[in-house]
Amino acid sequence: MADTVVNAQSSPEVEQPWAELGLKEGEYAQIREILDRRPTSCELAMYSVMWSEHCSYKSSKVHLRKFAVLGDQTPTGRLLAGIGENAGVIDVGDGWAVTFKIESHNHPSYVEPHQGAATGVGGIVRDILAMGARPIGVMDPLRFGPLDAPDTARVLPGVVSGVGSYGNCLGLPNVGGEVVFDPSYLGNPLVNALCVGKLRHEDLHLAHATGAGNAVILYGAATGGDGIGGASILASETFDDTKPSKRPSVQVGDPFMEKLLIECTLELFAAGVVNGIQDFGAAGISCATSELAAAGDGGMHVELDRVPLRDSSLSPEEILMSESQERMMAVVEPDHVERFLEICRKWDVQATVVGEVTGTGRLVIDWHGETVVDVDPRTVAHEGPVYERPYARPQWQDGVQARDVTALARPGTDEELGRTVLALAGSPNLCDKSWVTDQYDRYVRGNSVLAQPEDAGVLRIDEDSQLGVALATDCNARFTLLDPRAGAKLALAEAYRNVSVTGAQPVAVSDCLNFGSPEDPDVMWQFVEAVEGLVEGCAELGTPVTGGNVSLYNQTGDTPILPTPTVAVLGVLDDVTRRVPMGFCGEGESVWLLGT
Amino acid sequence: MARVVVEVMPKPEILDPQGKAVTGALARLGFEGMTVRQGKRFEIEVDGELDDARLAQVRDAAERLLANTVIEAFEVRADESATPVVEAGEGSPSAAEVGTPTEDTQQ
Amino acid sequence: MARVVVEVMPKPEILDPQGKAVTGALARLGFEGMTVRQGKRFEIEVDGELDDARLAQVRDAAERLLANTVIEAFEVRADESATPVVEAGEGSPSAAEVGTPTEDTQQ
Amino acid sequence: MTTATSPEQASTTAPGGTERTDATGARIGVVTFPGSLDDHDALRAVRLTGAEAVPLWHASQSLEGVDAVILPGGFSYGDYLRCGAIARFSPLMGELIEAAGDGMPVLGICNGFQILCEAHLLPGALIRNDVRTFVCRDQRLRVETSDTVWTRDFLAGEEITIVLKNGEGGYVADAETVARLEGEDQVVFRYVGPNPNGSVHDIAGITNARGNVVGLMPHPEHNVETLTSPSVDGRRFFSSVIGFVQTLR
Ligand SMILES: Nc1ncnc2c1ncn2[C@@H]1O[C@H](COP(=O)(O)OP(=O)(O)O)[C@@H](O)[C@H]1O
Repeated sequence: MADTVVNAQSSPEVEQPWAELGLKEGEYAQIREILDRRPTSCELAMYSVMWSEHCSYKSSKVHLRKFAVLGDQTPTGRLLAGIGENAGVIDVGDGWAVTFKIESHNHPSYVEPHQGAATGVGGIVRDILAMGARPIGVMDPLRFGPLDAPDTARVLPGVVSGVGSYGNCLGLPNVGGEVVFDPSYLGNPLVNALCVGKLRHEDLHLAHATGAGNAVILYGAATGGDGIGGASILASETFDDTKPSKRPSVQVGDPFMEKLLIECTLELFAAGVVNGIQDFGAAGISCATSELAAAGDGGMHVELDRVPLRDSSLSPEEILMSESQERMMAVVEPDHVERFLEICRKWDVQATVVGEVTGTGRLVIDWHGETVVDVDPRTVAHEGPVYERPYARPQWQDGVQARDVTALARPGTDEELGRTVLALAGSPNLCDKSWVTDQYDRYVRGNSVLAQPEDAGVLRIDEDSQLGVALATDCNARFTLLDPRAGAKLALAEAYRNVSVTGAQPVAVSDCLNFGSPEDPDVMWQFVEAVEGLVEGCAELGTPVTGGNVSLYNQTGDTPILPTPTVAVLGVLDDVTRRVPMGFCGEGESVWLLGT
Repeated sequence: MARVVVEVMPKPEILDPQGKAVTGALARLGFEGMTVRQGKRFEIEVDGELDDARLAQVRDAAERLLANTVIEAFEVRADESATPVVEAGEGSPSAAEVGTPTEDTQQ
Repeated sequence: MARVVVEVMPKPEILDPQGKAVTGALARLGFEGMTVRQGKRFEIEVDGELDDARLAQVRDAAERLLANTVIEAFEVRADESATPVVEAGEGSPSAAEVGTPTEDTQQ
Repeated sequence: MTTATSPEQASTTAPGGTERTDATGARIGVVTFPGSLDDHDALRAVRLTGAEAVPLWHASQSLEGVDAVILPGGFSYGDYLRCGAIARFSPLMGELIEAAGDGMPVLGICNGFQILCEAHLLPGALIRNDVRTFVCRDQRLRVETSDTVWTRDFLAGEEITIVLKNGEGGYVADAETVARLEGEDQVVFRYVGPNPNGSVHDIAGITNARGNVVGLMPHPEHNVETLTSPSVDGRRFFSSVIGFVQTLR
């Protein structure tokens, strides 16, 4: 039997497994205070996922706010949507807009490289789709342990096949990325994925639930027991131990389903039947319902037992936390519901009305007629804990910086010099990456003007006007270790240069900040320095940060990864036929060296 | 509710590059003297009584869809084996019993 | 020379997109009430005597290479069945006997 | 091999009796299946080479009176089970099989080739690349015959560059079938240089005996613009069929 609100009111003394769910004692107390009672197990499930570092940005929030000083003005126009939305939206002229964002899927890719990387691509593509855009390309900055380490032989091919199979199957050209090896990533590879999409200005959609009486529709894949390790504690140990205690922590992607979801969603937008929309990322229904409701002006009522399940034994806590892939949630006016469902049927996409928008300001979730969640959605989605983590310049920083190239041995003879050059050219970080990039389709959609092995990817947006965008991602994490502030600026500068050498005007930045544990003051210092470095660099260049992702706790034991703030820069080309490719093009052209 | 298993294997005269690649990979891992052919296995939960007519339907389905008879051979059989790979249907509570000896499944 | 069969199936709690697609296709073809999960089948010709140690090696190989134990369960067994899918080894002249009733194979 | 160059053989180009609106232009249909990806590219290629591009939906029963049909690349039904195996049963395929039998030009590109094999409009099958990874590259091909409706504008023996991108592009067939294809001039394209996927006899594309149905793994629709590809050798696939359709007028 489910733990209802009534039940929670009458049994304040029940012990709840908040610690196992990753909540701190103070956080649990805060939840009790917000509710003025103990949470039901469903509420506890929701708060615990939504208040996790991953969803709430509780350690990084205070610093990410510094990006706000950059404003919403790009060199080509105002942002149509900025930080806080699923992805930033940039006006690129002629009524066109583009949206792009980079995200991490690091830990899942270590556990199951192929599926982890695949679902990482799937997740970022849904973010872009949810803005009302058609996804038009992907990129994948990757970091692995040493190439010759046995575990890299497991992780690398799996990650590459995962990125490739998912992106290829969606028909999204892969136009760039990185492959970098360093021992610090051995137990903690980085899989960052970027997606870019295009839309007409009027097609912009936002994630909010407004208009009492509007239907809340869940569509896409059925919900299974994916990625709900924590919720199983609630389901099996606390309330019903006949349930299977083993739930997969791994999510399996179904790119075909996602392709249908993309085409279906774009047709729903075109038909004008979508008021608000939210993709499903981490935290599944907990996230979609609370974020939609929190961003709206009313509340939401959901009947959880209407959610189509792949596994009928799931408890309501598990359904709320399931990270099953390829799902979306839309807010639809009653008059449009029939048309909405009809379009879903055309694409063979399952769609179910699971609730409606209300005027109560509360998020109420019922399970077989009984209320199991009754919360202010803002307290779940936005008003989680915020930490000012202590940070300090590490004691070892001076030592690292003191190491100096002059101490390195230099090739003495011509022969040694020759060997050194060859060794460098053949080293994993500098060698040809086509073993990776040949597994990615860079041609699909027919608009890839530049892709591997160019410095930046260039995609045509409009065949008539030849308007296009250029994209590059970069980060040299060894620089960032030496000096996180300068390293972040250098990452920005490199991506900025790679975009500008194609002939594009760089206009906006997205970033994926991959660091170790924020509870380690050394790491926290690296993080703060990197953020401030990015802010300074972006201010200098006049490019706002439109969104991004923070991935913390990337470490093996006490050893963090190299601080890796991956920076993505987007540029605009008014005429892609004038793009400048890498390399010498024609005989007789003169060669110039610019800069110092 | 009954379970039917359809096994589909590449015909012996048809190239099996996957099998060849797996054979090579096993050798590199130090597993000597193993030659592999790779095929597919379908477990079909069939509603209703599994009489001959129903089994013939499954065979028909296998021939039309599950196997490409240009390059593959298949076999259809009711699954009465004592140790099925999967103990019960989807979402069954016996999920934890999957696989035979537990050291095989490493959940 | 002995034959060992390794059957690999997606764990029941794991999404099986292929099985899902096949289930849908069967229904569209008019085969009602059939729910499919799709896995892999490996036939391994093992050189030498198939004693317990050798079988344990195959099990080890299955766990390390043939199955992804994070999402798949597997079973290993010596193949002594009377009607093997493939009657004899690669390139054997008995290819025509592949499959059960001959009308299934449609060569 | 008899080529479908005589008007009689391919006279039923308008099932359903749709009148042509444009007496000079060919109308070429491109079928979208769930999971098709290069359908837009094929439509663009058709337009760029001067024909009317007609989108066709897999669940429809009508070929809309087109003169020729392209089954585009992609991952129909996710490439689950076997590539093309599920799409082969789409409602439109019934119409298409009939029209192809009557001589309608049909081109299967990559996933389209796989569908044509699954539908037995072409012999053999395509299996996983021997390298076991997806392969995307600019591939050199030799055109082995210009005696099909899709290669009329090539010279036999000519070498061209066409994008290759697939995970399951290894062509296989039994020895007898391969011998027949070779003997009857039905091998249309062969890979030049290292074989990218383990195809028997380096076969990249084949045709039926009549020369109206052609399937190949590489993607000519990606080689129609200098801006986005290293060659425009793909254009002649489309100009070939347009020229053929015009001979029927
Ligand atoms: N994981 C990846 N995914 C896609 N493209 C990649 C990936 N890694 C590298 N590339 C591409 O390969 C090319 C060469 O990469 P790299 O050797 O890192 O070049 P550079 O040092 O000039 O950035 C670039 O076009 C880059 O975008």
